Amino acid sequence: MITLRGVSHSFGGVHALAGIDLDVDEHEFVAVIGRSGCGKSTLLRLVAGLLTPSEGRVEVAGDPVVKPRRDVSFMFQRPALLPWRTVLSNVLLPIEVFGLSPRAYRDRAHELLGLVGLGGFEQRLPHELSGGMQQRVSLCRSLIQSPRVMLMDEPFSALDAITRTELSEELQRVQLELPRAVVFVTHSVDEAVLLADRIVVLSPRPGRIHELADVGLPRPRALGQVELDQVSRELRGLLGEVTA
Amino acid sequence: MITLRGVSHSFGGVHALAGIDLDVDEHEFVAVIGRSGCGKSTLLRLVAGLLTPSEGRVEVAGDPVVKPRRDVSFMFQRPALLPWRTVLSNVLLPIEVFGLSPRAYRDRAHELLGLVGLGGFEQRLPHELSGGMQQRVSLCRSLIQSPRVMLMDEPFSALDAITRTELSEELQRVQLELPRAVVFVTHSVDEAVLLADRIVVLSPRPGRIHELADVGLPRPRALGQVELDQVSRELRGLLGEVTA
Amino acid sequence: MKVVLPVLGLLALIGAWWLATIVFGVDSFLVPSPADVVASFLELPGYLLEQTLVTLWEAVAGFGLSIMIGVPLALLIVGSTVLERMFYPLLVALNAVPKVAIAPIVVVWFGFGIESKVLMVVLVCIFPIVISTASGMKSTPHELVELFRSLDAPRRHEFFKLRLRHALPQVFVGLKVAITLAVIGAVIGEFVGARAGLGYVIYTSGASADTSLAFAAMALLAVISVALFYGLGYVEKKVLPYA
Amino acid sequence: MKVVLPVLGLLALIGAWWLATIVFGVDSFLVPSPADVVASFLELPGYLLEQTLVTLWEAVAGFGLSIMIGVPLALLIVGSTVLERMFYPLLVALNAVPKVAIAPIVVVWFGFGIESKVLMVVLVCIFPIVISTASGMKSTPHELVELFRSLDAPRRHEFFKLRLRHALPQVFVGLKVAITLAVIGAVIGEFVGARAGLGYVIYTSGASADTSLAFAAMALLAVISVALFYGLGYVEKKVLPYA
Amino acid sequence: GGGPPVERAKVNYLTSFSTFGRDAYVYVAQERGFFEQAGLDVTITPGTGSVDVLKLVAGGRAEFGIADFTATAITVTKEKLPVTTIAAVQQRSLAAIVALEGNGISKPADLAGKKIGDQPGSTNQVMFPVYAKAAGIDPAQVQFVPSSPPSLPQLLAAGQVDGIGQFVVGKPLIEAAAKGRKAVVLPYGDLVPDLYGNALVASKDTAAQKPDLVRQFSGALLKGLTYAIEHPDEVGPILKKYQPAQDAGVASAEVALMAPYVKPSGFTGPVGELTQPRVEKILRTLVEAGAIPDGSVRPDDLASFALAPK
Ligand SMILES: Nc1ncnc2c1ncn2[C@@H]1O[C@H](COP(=O)(O)OP(=O)(O)OP(=O)(O)O)[C@@H](O)[C@H]1O
Ligand SMILES: Nc1ncnc2c1ncn2[C@@H]1O[C@H](COP(=O)(O)OP(=O)(O)OP(=O)(O)O)[C@@H](O)[C@H]1O
Ligand SMILES: [Mg+2]
Ligand SMILES: [Mg+2]
Repeated sequence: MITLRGVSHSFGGVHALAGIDLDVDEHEFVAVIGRSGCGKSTLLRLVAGLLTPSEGRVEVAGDPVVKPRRDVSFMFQRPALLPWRTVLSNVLLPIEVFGLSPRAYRDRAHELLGLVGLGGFEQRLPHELSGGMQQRVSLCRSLIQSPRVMLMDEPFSALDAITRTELSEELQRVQLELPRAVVFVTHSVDEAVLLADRIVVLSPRPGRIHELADVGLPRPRALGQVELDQVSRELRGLLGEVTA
Repeated sequence: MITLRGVSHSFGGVHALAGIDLDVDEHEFVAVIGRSGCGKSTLLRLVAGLLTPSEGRVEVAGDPVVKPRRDVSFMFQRPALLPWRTVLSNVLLPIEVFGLSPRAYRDRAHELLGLVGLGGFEQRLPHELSGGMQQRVSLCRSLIQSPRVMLMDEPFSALDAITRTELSEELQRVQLELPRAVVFVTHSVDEAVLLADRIVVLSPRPGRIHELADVGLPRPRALGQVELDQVSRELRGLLGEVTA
Repeated sequence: MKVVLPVLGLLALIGAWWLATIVFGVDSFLVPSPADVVASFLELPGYLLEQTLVTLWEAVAGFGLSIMIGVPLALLIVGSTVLERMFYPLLVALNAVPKVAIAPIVVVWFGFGIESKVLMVVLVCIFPIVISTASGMKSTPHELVELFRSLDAPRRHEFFKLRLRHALPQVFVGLKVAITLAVIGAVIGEFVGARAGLGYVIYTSGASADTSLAFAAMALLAVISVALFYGLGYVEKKVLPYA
Repeated sequence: MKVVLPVLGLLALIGAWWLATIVFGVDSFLVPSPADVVASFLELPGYLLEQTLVTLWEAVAGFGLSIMIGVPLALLIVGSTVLERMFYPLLVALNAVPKVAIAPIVVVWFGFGIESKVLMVVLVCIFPIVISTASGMKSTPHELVELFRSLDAPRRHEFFKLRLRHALPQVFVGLKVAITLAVIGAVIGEFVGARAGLGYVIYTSGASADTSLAFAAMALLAVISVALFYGLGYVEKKVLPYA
Repeated sequence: GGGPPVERAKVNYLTSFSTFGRDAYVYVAQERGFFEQAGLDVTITPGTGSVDVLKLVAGGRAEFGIADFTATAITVTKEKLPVTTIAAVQQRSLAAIVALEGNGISKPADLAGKKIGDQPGSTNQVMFPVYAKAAGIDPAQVQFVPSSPPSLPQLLAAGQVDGIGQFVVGKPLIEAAAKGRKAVVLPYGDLVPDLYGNALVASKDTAAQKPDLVRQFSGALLKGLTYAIEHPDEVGPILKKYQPAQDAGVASAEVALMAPYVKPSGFTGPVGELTQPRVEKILRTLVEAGAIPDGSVRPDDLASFALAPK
């Protein structure tokens, strides 16, 4: 579904990514981990068509990526909510932009907001929400698009452990029901092990890809499972080596 | 050092905090955990004097808090960098505002930036940094103030595990060298156990304080220590009960 | 408070004015005393209010038209660097032409009726609208623009649902500047070939040395301006409750 | 591109103008052809350039003064709701007074020299500066204001290091509107009691029905305006490289 | 001369309106050294119409100025302006209605039902009732459209109005603007011969406290005026020297046209003459026209006959 070949990217002087090769299958859930500033967000932006690589080639569904596509959703690291729109109409924004009927998706939006624990906040404005609540709105906005490819940049970073677990489980469920290609940036090894089919690590400056592990565990998985903890522990060791 | 008595706070209709009592000693490191949206940031804002409680009384160093004080530093949940200032001059902002000589603190700023892995980025503008890098700049800005009370709102949320560990250790070191009252909001139980003398949990809507545990472990502590893991595991259980 | 303070300010101004005419003996043919001005107004209240309505209507009509032309123009300018580079300088140049000097041309082409006055209003107040709208739209935060781009949003959505909406507070600043200019534009329009309006009153009374009447008309102008300005502020509060 | 397009735009305008004077037979006493205007200019190039410099200097001096008065005024207005409520309406009212009508008063008080012209410039261009500065300062993001408050920053730091700096892009919008008004203000000032300047040329040549000369002077005005406008744009780019 | 520099009295002077041929005599006086000989250092500023000039003189910004006598009379009466007239520049009013040939106006009676553009408060407008009566038409049948002076020629040429208020000397200008069409001039002086044209005005203070200065200035200015009407051809080039934007030919033509108004045929008095009986007559005419209330002003309030040219 996603193919990167020899992709490099520089911002002016800063060489952010170098020689990235990566393939993500149609229904594969890939987690990307790596140190802060190593180029994870840049990588997602390249796949989304928001940046053009300085070198190399990015393809989605067989077509070279020249601009953003509607079947690819992007959940940004920062919530990026429109401050003048209510929570509900922020969630419905993609629907409006795609020219679909917001009315038809209203129930779905309510459902999603309920799922992430924001029931009752539909008519609030973003500035009335806490940081984690804003992030969850942004998650709903991304989920309502039902895309073929989901790009998620640290979607749970501002969430507490419990909410995080709940949402991870929800995300797993969604992925089991309607599998898609997911690239998921996270700082939590546990989360990566819980969710991903495959984990890659990006080493810093310039970012390079290291395949770390195929998490060959059966789904659904749950945090605290002994097998998961084992994989996590191994990974942490490897991670230390790669990113030292 | 910090005293809250019967503190409640509402935003219009939303009852964020109710009947909070909390004492933090002069050299105590208190971690606050709780679900997203339960009122942690609001609590810190009340202590900082950025909000006035709807009810109850907040004191710092024996004086009622009526407005922000210079011996209290606040690291916000969002980086809040001035977009037109370089990284270095963002870090030096408190120095300028306090009427001290930025020149005299230049070396200290460079040192802090090096410590958080931002050496070489001193002359960049915030928009050229990744999310985690911005958060680290904000951390340096907070550390340069050498305050008597530090309020930190999820300071490591946008950081990878390794950087997070490094900075946690650094923070411990600082606290050992020059102990102060710290109130530290986090979503990571491990982090709380690693850093805190005492952990309190805020239950949601309206937020109420539950004393969870005195982490009676000797310092310096290190992540992965068996005793820590044990405390963490116990805490997670309690947390589930309280915040259910 | 909301009403008391402006009234206090006004009273302070009038007091200072009165004092000046008495203490410094400002010649009344230059600046009449407030009492003279009030007397002038009370001589012809109905007539003056009628003229006020004429000017008000011209200003409002021209202002409305300016929004209808200026905002789309700003959209074009933001949408195309080529158009911006080609036509922005012309807009600036056009704006620099003293309207008083081209008033006769406008009257010759558009007659003595309201059309020529409305056109004058448009000429004076379109520029602030265009420039503030355009610059507001350009200052949209990059992260929101990126969001729309990530959704492959049509240009029109990026413009209307994002940039223009984001620009609204700045558009209102432009509108506030424009609305006071609109009143002046109407007056300048009335200086040439008008039979009614406050500008006409000022011009005729100025020429016949009836300074008090001219000041009464200017005071009414000020009232219109303040009313329109705060009316716009009220609309802004309704449209942008959180700005 | 940067130079070609504006020149293209200009040529398009001149072409259209020329065509209109020929095809629609626009009377040359109303709108002379570009050739007539150029001829008029070439008759008195030295004299006209001298007048241009006079007007330019008045406009620039008045503009500078407006910044020096307007920005502190905006600071006061943002700093104190009481002052805002009391004096903002007065400022609006003052702005609404047609400057042409008070020109004689200004001349009586300030003389025939440059002072009266500079004052006119200040009167016309202070308002956009004040309002755009004030509204830009008020639109500072809450999180940054909170940062300064958390540092217990003195008012002056919050104003200068944060709000004013944040407002700069909007201040420049106000300045751009103001600079074109400044030129017009200088011209209006020159309509009464002046011995030089483009406004004087326009007024005189208008009365003597020398339309080509008036247009030549207006073209020079447009040139000044565009130059000042883009000069300001250049300064903006230097001051705000990332805006 | 090589003599020691003499301290000359500084004087500010305002023309009536801009710097056309009709106002050019002041430049003649300047150029020919009449002011210098009188020990005066004169700064000339173009005026912007009678009322502005009167305010500026009353306000002390200029010692002397030129304003229409009728407008002065009305303004002084209404606003109690502290100004006085010193001399009459033209013995007959220059006011006229100017139309273009082919507009259906060739004599005063044709004005009925027409639209006239004019500056509000101008002599032409104020005195129109008197003029209309003399011409035998109903003034109410003529519509005045107020317009600023610079726009009048254009409005006339474009046919927006049928006629405009102008000075008789404006004929060459109008014809130049109208690109060859002939102008029809209907001077008020033909039917209302008592009216003065422009007058030299000074503030009452100046007249009372510095009579010598007033006499010297008035003398030098009128010497320039006399010289100008005697040598109209020289006036254009002199004006052009001071005011490069002006057309020398048009200016000379104006001065030639103006000569019979400064010195009408059969007039024997000195140039600038200003007499009590004339002023009284004018005031009566103004009362008749409804421009000022009866008995509100006396000739001495308006003119300093003692300072007038003898
Ligand atoms: N717009 C930009 N201009 C210049 N440099 C940039 C820009 N965006 C990112 N960079 C640089 O590229 C590098 C990678 O940034 P990126 O945002 O991809 O990091 P990241 O892996 O997402 O980090 P984090 O975990 O902190 O979000 C960083 O060194 C950053 O300084
Ligand atoms: N300015 C505001 N106006 C209205 N409601 C607010 C405002 N700020 C916070 N709230 C509400 O107060 C509650 C607590 O918010 P707070 O930001 O303190 O949560 P938090 O514990 O910091 O959450 P998070 O972990 O997501 O940052 C939330 O329900 C939020 O909706
Ligand atoms: Mg990132
Ligand atoms: Mg928070």
